[in-house]
Amino acid sequence: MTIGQAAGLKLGKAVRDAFGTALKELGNEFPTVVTVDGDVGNSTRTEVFAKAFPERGFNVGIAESNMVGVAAGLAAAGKIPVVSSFAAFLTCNAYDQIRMCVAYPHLNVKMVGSHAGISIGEDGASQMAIEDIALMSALPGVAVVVPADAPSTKHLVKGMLEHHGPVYLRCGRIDVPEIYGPDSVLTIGKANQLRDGKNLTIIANGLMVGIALDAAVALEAKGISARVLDLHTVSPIDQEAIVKAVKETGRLVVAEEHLPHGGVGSAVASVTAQLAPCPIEFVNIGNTYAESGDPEGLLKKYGLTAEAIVAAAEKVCSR
Amino acid sequence: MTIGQAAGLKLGKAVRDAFGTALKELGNEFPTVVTVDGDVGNSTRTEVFAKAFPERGFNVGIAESNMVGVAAGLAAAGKIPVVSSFAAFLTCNAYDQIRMCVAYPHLNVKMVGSHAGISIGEDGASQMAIEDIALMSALPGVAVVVPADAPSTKHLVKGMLEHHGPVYLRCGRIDVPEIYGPDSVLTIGKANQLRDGKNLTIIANGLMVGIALDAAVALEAKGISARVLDLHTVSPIDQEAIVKAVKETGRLVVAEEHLPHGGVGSAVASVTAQLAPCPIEFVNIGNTYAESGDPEGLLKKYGLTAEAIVAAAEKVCSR
Amino acid sequence: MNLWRHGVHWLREDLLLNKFSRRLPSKEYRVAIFKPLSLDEMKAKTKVLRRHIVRMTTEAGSGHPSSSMSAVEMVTALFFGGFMQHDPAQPRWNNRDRFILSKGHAVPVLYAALAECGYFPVEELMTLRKLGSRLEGHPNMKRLDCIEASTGSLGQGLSVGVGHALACHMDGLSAHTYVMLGDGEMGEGQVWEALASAEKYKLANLTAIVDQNGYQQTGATKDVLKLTEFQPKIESFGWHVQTINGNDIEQVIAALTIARSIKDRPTAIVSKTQKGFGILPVLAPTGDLNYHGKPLSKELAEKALALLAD
Amino acid sequence: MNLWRHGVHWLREDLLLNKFSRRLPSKEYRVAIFKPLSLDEMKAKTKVLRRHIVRMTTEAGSGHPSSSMSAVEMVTALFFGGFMQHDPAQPRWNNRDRFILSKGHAVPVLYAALAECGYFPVEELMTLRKLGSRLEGHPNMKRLDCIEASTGSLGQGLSVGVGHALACHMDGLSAHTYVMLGDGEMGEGQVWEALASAEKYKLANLTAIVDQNGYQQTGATKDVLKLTEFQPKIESFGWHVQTINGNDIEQVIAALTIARSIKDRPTAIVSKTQKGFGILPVLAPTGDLNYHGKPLSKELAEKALALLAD
Ligand SMILES: Cc1ncc(C[n+]2csc(CCOP(=O)(O)OP(=O)(O)O)c2C)c(N)n1
Ligand SMILES: Cc1ncc(C[n+]2csc(CCOP(=O)(O)OP(=O)(O)O)c2C)c(N)n1
Ligand SMILES: [Mg+2]
Ligand SMILES: [Mg+2]
Repeated sequence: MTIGQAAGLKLGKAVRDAFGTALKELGNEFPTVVTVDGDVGNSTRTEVFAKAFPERGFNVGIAESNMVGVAAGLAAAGKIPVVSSFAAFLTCNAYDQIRMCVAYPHLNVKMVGSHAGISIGEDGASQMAIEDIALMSALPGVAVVVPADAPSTKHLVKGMLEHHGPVYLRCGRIDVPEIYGPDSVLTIGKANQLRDGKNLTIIANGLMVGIALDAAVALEAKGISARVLDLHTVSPIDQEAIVKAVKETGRLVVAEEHLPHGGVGSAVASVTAQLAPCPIEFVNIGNTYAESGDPEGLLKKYGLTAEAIVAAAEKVCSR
Repeated sequence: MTIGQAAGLKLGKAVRDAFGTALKELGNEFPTVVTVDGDVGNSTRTEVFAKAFPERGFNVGIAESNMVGVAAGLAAAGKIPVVSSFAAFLTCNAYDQIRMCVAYPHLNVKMVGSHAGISIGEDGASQMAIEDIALMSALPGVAVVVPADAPSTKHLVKGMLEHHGPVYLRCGRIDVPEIYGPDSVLTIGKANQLRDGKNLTIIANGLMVGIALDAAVALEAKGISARVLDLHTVSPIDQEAIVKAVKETGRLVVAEEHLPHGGVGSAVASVTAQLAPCPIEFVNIGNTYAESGDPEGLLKKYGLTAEAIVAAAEKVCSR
Repeated sequence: MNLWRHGVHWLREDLLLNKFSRRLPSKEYRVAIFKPLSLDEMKAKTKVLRRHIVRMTTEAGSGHPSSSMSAVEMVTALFFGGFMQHDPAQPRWNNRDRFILSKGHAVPVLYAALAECGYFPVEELMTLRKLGSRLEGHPNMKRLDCIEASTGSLGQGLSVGVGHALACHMDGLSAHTYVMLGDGEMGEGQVWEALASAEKYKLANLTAIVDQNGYQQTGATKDVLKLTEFQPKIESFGWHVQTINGNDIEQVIAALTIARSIKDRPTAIVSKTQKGFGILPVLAPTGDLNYHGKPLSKELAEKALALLAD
Repeated sequence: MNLWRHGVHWLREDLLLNKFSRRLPSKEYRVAIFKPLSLDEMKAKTKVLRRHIVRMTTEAGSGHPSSSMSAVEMVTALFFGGFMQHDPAQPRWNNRDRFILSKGHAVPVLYAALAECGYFPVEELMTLRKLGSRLEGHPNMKRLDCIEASTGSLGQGLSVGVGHALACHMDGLSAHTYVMLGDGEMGEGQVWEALASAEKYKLANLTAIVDQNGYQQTGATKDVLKLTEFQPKIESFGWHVQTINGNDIEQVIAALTIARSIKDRPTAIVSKTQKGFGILPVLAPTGDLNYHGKPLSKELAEKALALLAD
């Protein structure tokens, strides 16, 4: 994996791994946390928690709808359930249950989707969540959080457990570069500026943050100065940071591992249209399903590269 | 219902009624059309078709996931299945089946959601689809169509059957004013200008079109000239019409019976950000679930009125 | 804990109603909850609930009276027959017994029972489905804290019940969770997922009640699907199952008593009922024995109320 | 129509492969499809398929060989035992018998069979899961027109099969639809919805095969849920059910023959198998008898291929 190389970042753990470890480490501090799995705890890494706290881990089998309903019942009875599956199955297969049993009554359920995006690779489109941000952001009162790396995941998992109300946490499968240090502080709802710049701002989250930082380095070489904002929380969105970016840099590129509709790009575009209209270019997989392949090959084929961000930045600067 | 009064429109049938009648009338012309219901054919009005063509109507009970899968199988075997339920249950309860069995293989399934929006009234939030546009637009290759009235529904239902590939048709429950005449021609993918204006454009669809026309009349009285565009197709979106509106009127109000994220507003905002940045104000129900009540009272409480559009128009004109 | 179970209860008058309520309860409701009614009293109570159902849905001009009617004996036995231990003063008391109405459209029967228990004033029933009322068309737990689950999308309540039962079990609580489903609703696959998960965890503190009233929205349940032999199906999922006439309150009480005595697995009651039971003589002449999702006209309501008079 | 059913078939050499294919088929495949193999030939074919599975997943470096192995006898009998009538020259021929792999992750077994039938070249198997290959990690019907359903999200294939069976019935076609599910997959409620809908329409042209290999992703199926007694459950949904040893090809053939003879309702075969059957001596020493979703290392693959040599 070459992500983060240009920016001088070193490869760290996958977000899902950091999630599993963090959950286990927080297990004693949050004694009402329980996990509810749909037979993929070894993929989502809730297994790490469930092995450490066997009485607090439930596996209800391959039955995502029931899984979410059970989690809602546990929450209504005072637990903090962390319910997880592949992001595609959690968000798509149990959407009505999330809507009715979690979002509508605003129950304290933490929903974690692993294997988000096309970077999962060889398993192909059926296992890739490329619409989960659209779906989960369309739930009033649900916080939608997309960590960029392992260290920030640790913080955001704690933030998620402390937050009162439903949260969706999106995790990737593959190892990603470390962007944050162990002491970085991240707050749900507050975007994080990773690099300043004056010609444009690249807004990204998840896997795309490292790629955005690479792109910023390449742009610098071309004389374009790019601010990079980690928009780890998509909902509620940090309007202030976005407006500030527009005011100070004039234009935006939004990069996300998602399809165009309903993702970070359209959320940002709604904010700017209302508060600070400006040119934006969007970097995403396009309006398509992806396919099987190696993660790096897929990212390239579906346009999620530093080169694509550079091209978008050049384009937006020329508008 | 006072919608359309200011604009001098007369009340017509509900979109779901027009859909049911149109489907029946097209039954002979499209001999491979079949309906697949989830025990609400008397609500969605597919019953009208199924009574006329009893061999071609299937009711698989209260089981939306299976319903969509069955429709996909029928399509793969050469039928044109029209699968329907309340929009909330069709899109939310069977989302993974729509994703995997319909959108991903791009099968020729027509998906019809009745009872969309908060104007269904007394049944309350569980039966109101306020996120269906976000969900269905996040499916590559699925056309998303929202008719404004009965006459246009007739055209769009035919367009839907002629269109090769998956389509989502959103229908409302209540009677709405007639905006189109019997001879109006509508094409999936092409927005329809209902009224010209030079100070701003109001983009709306579904129930909000009549309300937008009322607002345009009120705005005219205030010396503000508003174009009104019926964006009956949300996906694929008519970029050309939107860019033209921005070029010619400078600013937009987007009005929809939906929550903000992933709806028509954010789709329009994405287009303008990329092609013609401009100020936009959004009229929608806000980031919330609604509640039980009479349709008119709900529309008022949740801000879907001509007054709300007028206020948004004044605001966007002052920006 | 056991004190509760036997009807002794410390009363805090100040907390007797939940925070939204507007008036103090009558003395009656406490007795009703903590001392089981006699059989005759319960039979009278079924009429009270039925009258509420007729009145509130006719006043609302929409709703599902027939779906509510079939469930009256079961709801009456649960709330007034000593099966449910709960406290209107603390609707979220953690060891309360839970009742989840998975067939949420039948919520008038639940509102009627809750009002009779004193959770809110009986007069509030007449606000059903009106803008601003907390008595929404389908149960909304966020707005009314005596509601255990927000339902209305069919098929979901049993899963929520499994969650409650698991939590109670973890916390060593004796609370029992009852979930009522419709026979049409049994078509939802999620119900069968929930049945399987309850079997796995041997949730003896969970009882599913299938209100088998023979109809669903578009017709007879046996015509829509052929699921109607529920007992062998649910038994094959490892549950203890009883089939009874659910409009016979004595059979209901007997079945609930047996259900509570089973200690090694979840229990189900297939409650064979009639949709619209109690007002069928009024519905029959309309030719629509299902009468799904329609309130009675003012005229029919008068007739029904006459039929249901004490 | 009947001509087809008895193996007589007009051949159009130009259409023998679908449009994506790169080479003409060998003579062999036509015989394989239209003239059933002998028992010995089928046993040999199971080894061929197993070798393909090992090779392609090890070459891919990911995939689900053990989930594929358990299903080899069933797939072999269906495709090479004369049960499936289909035509590589016209993959979408409307009266073809259909095979839907609902447990889509086991797709290597299907690719192996399809290649052996001549739908695409055997060498293409080695492109499994590589960028650009039509042999994706889960079946993608849009890319490969011998695939009947895009699966990979478990629980959905039987519903699609119901749709095919309904369409064939409407059109007066004799085609039969087979759907293979995993035992873990049976946890998905949608499967039970599909079972109920097939019962309603008495779809005798539909056969569900549960590949009960005893394991799912995180462990033994009997530990994850207690659904494992499938026969009474599926029977209670009105289906004709047989339980067999699905790794014994003679039992498989007998069961498929009986299934085809049932004319009044849908049929299911609970196929008790072993996950990884055929290479268990190679997997056993790893201590992981489930071996879910992992390819064999090159070294283990060598051992497995030796075991599977003719
Ligand atoms: C998921 C879902 N699908 C459809 C509906 C629409 N609906 C409301 S009530 C009903 C019929 C319910 O029948 P049954 O479960 O037998 O309850 P009854 O009214 O007979 O008591 C239907 C289909 C719904 N509320 N939820
Ligand atoms: C809806 C859904 N949930 C989870 C998964 C992840 N998953 C893939 S294979 C598998 C286990 C399948 O077990 P089983 O059905 O017994 O098939 P086997 O591999 O044993 O043949 C799981 C949970 C999935 N593909 N789809
Ligand atoms: Mg019923
Ligand atoms: Mg298995």
